[in-house]
Amino acid sequence: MFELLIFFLPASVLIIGALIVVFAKNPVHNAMGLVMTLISLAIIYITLNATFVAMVQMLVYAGAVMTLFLFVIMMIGVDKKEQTSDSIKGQTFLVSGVFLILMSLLGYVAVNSEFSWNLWFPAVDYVVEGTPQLIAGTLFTTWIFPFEIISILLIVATAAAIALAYDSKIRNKDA
Amino acid sequence: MDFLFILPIFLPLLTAIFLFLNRKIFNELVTNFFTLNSALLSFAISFFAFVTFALDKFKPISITLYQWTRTPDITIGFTLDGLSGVMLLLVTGLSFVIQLFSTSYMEKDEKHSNYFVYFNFFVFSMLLLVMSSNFLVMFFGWELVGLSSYLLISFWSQKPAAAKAGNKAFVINRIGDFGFLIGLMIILNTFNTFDFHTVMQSSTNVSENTITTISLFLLLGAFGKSAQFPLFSWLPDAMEGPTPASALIHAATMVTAGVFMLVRISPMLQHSATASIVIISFGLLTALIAAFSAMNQYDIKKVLAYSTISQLGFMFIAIGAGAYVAAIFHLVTHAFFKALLFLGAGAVIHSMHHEQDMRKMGGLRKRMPITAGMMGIGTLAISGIPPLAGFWSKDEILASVFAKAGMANELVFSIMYYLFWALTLGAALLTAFYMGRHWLLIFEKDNGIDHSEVQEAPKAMTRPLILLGIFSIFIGFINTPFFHGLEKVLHETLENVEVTHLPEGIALVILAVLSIGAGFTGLIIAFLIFGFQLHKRINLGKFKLESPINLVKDLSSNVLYLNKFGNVFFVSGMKNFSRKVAVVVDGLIIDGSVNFISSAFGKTSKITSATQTGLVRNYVVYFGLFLILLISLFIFTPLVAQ
Amino acid sequence: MTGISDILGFNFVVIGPTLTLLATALILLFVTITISTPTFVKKYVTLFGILSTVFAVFLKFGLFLSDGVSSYFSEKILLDEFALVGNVLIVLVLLFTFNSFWKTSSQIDNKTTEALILILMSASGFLLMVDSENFIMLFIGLEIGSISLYALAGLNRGDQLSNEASLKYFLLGSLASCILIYGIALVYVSLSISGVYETSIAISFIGPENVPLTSLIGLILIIVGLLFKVAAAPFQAWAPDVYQGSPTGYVGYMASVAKASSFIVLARLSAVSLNFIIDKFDLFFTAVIILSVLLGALFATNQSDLKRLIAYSGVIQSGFILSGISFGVYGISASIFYLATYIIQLIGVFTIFSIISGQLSSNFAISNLSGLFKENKFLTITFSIFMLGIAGLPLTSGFVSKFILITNLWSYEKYILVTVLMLSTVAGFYFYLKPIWVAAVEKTDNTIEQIKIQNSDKLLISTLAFLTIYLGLLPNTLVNITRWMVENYL
Amino acid sequence: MTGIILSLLLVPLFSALLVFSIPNNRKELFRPIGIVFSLITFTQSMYILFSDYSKSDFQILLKFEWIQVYGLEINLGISGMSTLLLLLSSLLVLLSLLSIGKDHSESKGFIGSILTLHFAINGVFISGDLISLFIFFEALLIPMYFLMGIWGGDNRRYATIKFILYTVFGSIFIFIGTVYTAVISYGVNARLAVDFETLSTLEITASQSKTLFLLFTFGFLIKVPIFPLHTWLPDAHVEAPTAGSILLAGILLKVGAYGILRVSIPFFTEGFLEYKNIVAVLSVIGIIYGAVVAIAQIDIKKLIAYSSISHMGYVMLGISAGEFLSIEGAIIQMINHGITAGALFMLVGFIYERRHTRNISSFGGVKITMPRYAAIFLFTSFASIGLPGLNGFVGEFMILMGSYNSYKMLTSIAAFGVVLAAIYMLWAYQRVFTGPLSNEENKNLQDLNLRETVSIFPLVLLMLFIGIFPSYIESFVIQEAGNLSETISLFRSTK
Amino acid sequence: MLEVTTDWYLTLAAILFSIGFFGMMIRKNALIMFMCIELMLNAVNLTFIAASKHFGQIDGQIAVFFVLVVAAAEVVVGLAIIVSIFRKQSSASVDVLNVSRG
Repeated sequence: MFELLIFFLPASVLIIGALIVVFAKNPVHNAMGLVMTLISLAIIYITLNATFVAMVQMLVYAGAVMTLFLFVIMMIGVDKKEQTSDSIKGQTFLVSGVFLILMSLLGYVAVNSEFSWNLWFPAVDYVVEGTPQLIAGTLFTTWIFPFEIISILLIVATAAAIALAYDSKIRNKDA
Repeated sequence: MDFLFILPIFLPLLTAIFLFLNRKIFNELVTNFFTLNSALLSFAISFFAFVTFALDKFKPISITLYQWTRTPDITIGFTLDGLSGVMLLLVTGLSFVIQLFSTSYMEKDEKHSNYFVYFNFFVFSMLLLVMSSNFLVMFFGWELVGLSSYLLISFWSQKPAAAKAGNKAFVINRIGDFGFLIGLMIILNTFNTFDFHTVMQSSTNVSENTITTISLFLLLGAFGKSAQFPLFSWLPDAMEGPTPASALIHAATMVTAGVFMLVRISPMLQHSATASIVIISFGLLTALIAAFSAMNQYDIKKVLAYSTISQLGFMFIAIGAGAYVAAIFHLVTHAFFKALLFLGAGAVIHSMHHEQDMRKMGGLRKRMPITAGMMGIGTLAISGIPPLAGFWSKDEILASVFAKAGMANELVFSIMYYLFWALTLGAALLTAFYMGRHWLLIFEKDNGIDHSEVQEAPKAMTRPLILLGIFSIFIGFINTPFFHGLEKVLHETLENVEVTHLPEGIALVILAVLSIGAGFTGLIIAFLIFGFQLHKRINLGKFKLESPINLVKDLSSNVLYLNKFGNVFFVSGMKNFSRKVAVVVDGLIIDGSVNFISSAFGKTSKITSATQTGLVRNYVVYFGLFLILLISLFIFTPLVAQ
Repeated sequence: MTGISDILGFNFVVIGPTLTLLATALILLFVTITISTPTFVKKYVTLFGILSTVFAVFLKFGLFLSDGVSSYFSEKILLDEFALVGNVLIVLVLLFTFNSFWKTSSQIDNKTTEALILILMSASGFLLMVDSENFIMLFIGLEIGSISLYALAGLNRGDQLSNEASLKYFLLGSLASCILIYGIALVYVSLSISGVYETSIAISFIGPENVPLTSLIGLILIIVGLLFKVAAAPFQAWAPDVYQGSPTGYVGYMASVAKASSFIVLARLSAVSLNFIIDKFDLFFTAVIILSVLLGALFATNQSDLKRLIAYSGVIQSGFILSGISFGVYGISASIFYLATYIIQLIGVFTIFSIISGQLSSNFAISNLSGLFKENKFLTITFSIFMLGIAGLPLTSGFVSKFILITNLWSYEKYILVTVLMLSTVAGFYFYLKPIWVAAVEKTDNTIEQIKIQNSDKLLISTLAFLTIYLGLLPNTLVNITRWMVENYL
Repeated sequence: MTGIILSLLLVPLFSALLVFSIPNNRKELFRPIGIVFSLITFTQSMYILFSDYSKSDFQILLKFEWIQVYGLEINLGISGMSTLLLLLSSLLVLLSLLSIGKDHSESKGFIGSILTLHFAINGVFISGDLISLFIFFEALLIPMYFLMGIWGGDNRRYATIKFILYTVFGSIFIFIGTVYTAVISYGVNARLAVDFETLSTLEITASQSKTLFLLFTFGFLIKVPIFPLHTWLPDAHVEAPTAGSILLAGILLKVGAYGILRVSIPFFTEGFLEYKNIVAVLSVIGIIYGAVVAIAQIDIKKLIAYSSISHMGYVMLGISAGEFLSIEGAIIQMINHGITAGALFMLVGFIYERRHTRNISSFGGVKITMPRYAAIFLFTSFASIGLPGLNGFVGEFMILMGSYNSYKMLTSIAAFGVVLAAIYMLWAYQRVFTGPLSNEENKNLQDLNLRETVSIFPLVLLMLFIGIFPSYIESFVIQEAGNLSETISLFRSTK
Repeated sequence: MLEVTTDWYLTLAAILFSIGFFGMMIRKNALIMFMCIELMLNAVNLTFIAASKHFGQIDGQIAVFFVLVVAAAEVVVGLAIIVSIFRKQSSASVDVLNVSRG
């Protein structure tokens, strides 16, 4: 019973949060919904023995990324109403259909996998705890190359952000 | 000396080329000199060759010039036998006489030399046709005479009517040629050769159906060239050309090509009863229609044109009756007196300053005695008055038809041929009538117009007339019931042909009397009406003949409305049809469907590219839709999910 | 003595090109930050970096010749024929587009270094992508490359179209990345592996008929993610908008590098991972190919913007290339040939566009070409050669590639595909000849502005045009190379 | 001989490049260069004509490897038929270069395009395998595109695109056919061998043969063009400049028939026997239809274009009858139509240069001001009509004689085309040249000058020569026609 | 008694992914679309971690790190793009940006 509760409680918060992200009109509410989702995800991670990932999730996502989001929301203003009218008639209808079908299909795909798992890749009995030691051990041996390479991604992101958002004219004005 | 007879064929061609190349340099005199001498020379050589040939007992001589194509083995070859020999003499002789006439007639025409170029070219083509030893060379000549007649008819092409007439002549001839061509196809595929000799020899081995088919298609060709019903309407129009040319082409030579050709294939023709009946019926029909139409024409040349058609009909009747010698005989005599009549008409026209309407003539006899006399001889000859040339030949035809009726083994055919004979006799009567009318209208009837300025034609014109007049009188004696000269000449040619012979004894005499009677009757009626003015002297009022006569007059002058019918149905019909095809079928249906495909593609493109809205969320929807499609594809297709 | 690095398969030659590019980028960054550098220094540093990369690729060849196909870095990096050809293609793209992206970058105020870094980094990302043996590695490489491209599209910030292009590219690209990584996750979740070869081994282990649906869907989603990058329909929607909006000088690079690397990866997937189950994807590939070819042709017919037209033509070409990749190994070699020749023509076309319209401009209507023949005959002729090459007219490489490809398809009995592809070729002649008409044929009074064409550009364009003709006349060498690529997989 | 074969390709190409490389201010050089080089090609073709090679079936003289891994080769060779066509193309290129007026002769692009076209045409006729045939077949489009597009009439855009799309649409069928053949050949020879020598020994099943015949023939028939696929031709002719029209009618139309004779019939005979009736019916419809539509035309060029459809119908009838004589006739008709139609288009070009209209109704009585022109036009018209003694007759005659054996009814209908030909040609002549000079503008027309006369004269001579001595030209095609008909009868007997 | 199996987590991830996709389809605000992308990436992460537990492998959790970094990098670039656009036309709605179309 506790197992169910510990799954369904964060799961329902997660879905509610996600729906808020999708449906809320005020960007701040959306961001809060996202935070809800991320935190409940972190809880689920813990139940899945991924404690370190859960921590990182809290820190990086719910912390840093969301701050960034909120900062931009504040910067470009929250008072602007979004244009909600559709340019194609019946789009909402279509989209809802797509959504429902896609969801059920993906769900079916996920559930359908059980058969083959049990045959070829049965669930293991032992528990692999995602502790920092274990993660570090793997990350710095077999995954060392991607780990180093991901730094390029960050450099690229930085360069891109500078190139796009950094305005030399403003800098010159200040100077 | 065998090759000698080739020379007259190519001499006119060489003359034509020579004159063409020097047309800018030579003046009229030089041109005349060359063309006349060449014509005389070729006639002399022909005569010499013919005499040699005659001395050799009319044994055919063949010469192969070169190979035209290797497969099938077709050669350019010529042959001299009785038939072609007669034609050779006829063509070269008449060509000389008529050229002599032309030198004066075409005097001071700005395209004087062109005329002689075309003329010589025509003579060449005609000789090619008659001297050919196989069907291909004959077809060459056949088409080339069409070409040269086109050139001569539309000689004064700045006159729209002349251009139109030339065109019409060529096109209608082409319809005939189309038949000829199909005939050639069947011949080649049946006999595998074009050589006359071989074809005729092996024609006995071929089924009658094939022979009939070949004959009928060749007959179509003959109809076109010889202006037989229903392809005759070009010949009256062709009178737009220079009159001497008409004399040669549309009276003496080219139009008789059909007759010539049918005689040439007579060994084949005799095996097909159907073809004979078709020939005789169409010949008779033509003879009657043309004679009827000639009765009410006022153009001096058109009367002669219809007369020619009618006389050609007689020749066809002869062929249909199996009297091939009679056909050739009539061809020869007709050539002379019709040339005479045409040249005479030419002389009149020349003197009248190119006036051709007979209603504006009349009483010219005193002004132009020689012409009038010579034309009188021609008229008598064509009417079949003995002992002039026409009598002998026409009488032979009539007698042959009669004889054919006697020979028929079934009563129905017998009656039919007797009917043919009677109708032919009627046509002969009509001939005499309209020819009498023709002469009387020109030379006798007084229309109250002053012709004091009209003078006798120059000597260069009258001399040929006199020459032809003499021939018209005496040429008939080459083949009389008493002296079968022409028959002997043609003997080798018609070796295996069953020729209808004249009835013997008293029957022949009675027939002759009847035919003479027809001729005289026709002339007398003509005289009564146009000379004696009978209808003015007696009161016909109570008989109320006005309207039937007017109807007949109307029908006659309009050629039974056949020309109008042809114009409406074929000429305008063709134009409208092709315009409709071009606009509706080609433009709307075929091209339209092509354009429709492209415009449909363009429209589809326009519609579909509207889906590229530029809105990200729409793009995502496409993404999603395709993802759904994909995943359901994998879930629900047996192909993928086993 | 084997150290830990040997066990983990450290080898710096194999990632030499990536490292060289990275080093160049960092040097650029460093010199720009520290000292005020004259532009020509940047130019030569970049050029030198690219040339060193070429050298590094040569070294890689040496390594391949001695070691053969092998994995490095704990099976994260793979050195095989695909990787080598991919490296060569990407480096060549860099080399050929250097002129135009350098000029474009130098025209962007104060952002030259950033632009250059972005380009070099994206190239290194795509290099990693074609080198990767692991799907996660693939994802990282793809992201490095793509993120730089998103930024490049928006670099001309004064232009609304450029912004728009950047945002659209980013949103849709991220979505595609999500789909790709979700596919990787599904493969991982169903097979507990995430590698190219591992997949193949796992499938052969459980038997092709037992492959779980989840992993099939996962693989499909991976492929979809890659198809997005090559703009195959129905994932083509971004391409015209992005091509149109991006600075013209960059589009050649953006289009060709993404296409080259994605197709190489797709080819490897098809030859290795999907080796045993390729027939299950038959319907999927057929649908994508037919859609690409038809939609591409339909949309292109209606275009008045030349860059959009080329984008849609790219959709068609993607269909063509994909058709070879999706069926058997011989087809892959044909597709790689096609890819190589197409990239040459693509770069040529965009180089010409950027010369005519200026590097930074976004819109490029067909009418911009009018009067080109009067102004510059060289550009007109080479432009015609490239367009005819793309159309597939004989005597150009486009024909040879189509011929080889169709021959292969026919031998696999893909008759429907052949029909559709050929029909689109006919339609293609309509819209490929349209710009030629405007440029060369149409008589017009309004001439375009005077075009100044540098010698380096002239050299570059004539090289590309020469290659197009040369490969059309004597394609033997390149065909041999592409055949050598797949020989091990026969 | 191999050198000559290669130079037939390279000399035109070289001359085109030479013309392109001459600076624009040496305008006077363009035409002489073109003429000199096409004269060289002409001489070379003559040399081949007088060698043994021209009298036999196709033989490959030169082959080199193209794509090694697929075993693809490029083969070049000649036969009697192709030599004749090569000669014709060199002659027509030469004469069309000579005939063009000043505004074209001083244009670098125009001369260059024509020479490029010459290169591609020569390529078609000397290619010895399907691939090179296809390559050159398509390469023809490029110079034609520019010729029509740049120097065409008002509606040239529509016509050019139609021309290109039609041809490309046809050529994809040839392309697929080539691919199919190559794949079949791969199964036997383990390489994509599609040279004519290999193909003649390649054994294919009946159904393959049928499919392949359909594919190839459909593509070639569009080029011919046959009846319902013909609508590109009138538009193309009307809009193309004179030289383009001459080459289009003179040679490009022959490419289709050449392809059928070279590829469709000898290699896919079974398919030919299966579908020849359809082709024959369509050709006969084309003969009559083209002639009927020609009657209604008001544009001289369009009239000649439709007459081309009619005349090429004869060629296709002869080919589809498959008899020895008919095939021989078809080949000869190809040459003859090339000469005649080329001459007619050249003549129309002359008057177009003077009056800038081709509308029949705006002429009339032109014979008075231009007697020499009228004479040559009439002469050529008669050649086109098929008057015996001129070239037009020879081919049509042989075709009709030969086809009659196979198709009695159809051939008889086809023969009616000669009547219609007379109607439309002579009617047009009548309206343009005869009658009084009604239009003021026609009163100052100049007769043909020396250059124009010289450029039309060889064609006139040829018309006469071939018409009178057809056995000479026949000797170059007997072998091929014989082989083709033998192949056909062999298959017919085994069927 | 129901047992929480891996499938549950996977289904949850699928639902999360679909919701993210749904958001992409209906929203016009670029910021919110980013958030939806974040949702989808998190769904992927959930899948990885569930699989990691199921197989007893740590690799799934490692993959999550990389996805995390990628997500962060994307957010940076995306927000930079939005800022750049905002500077130009003070709007972050994607639908305003449909100049290039067709």
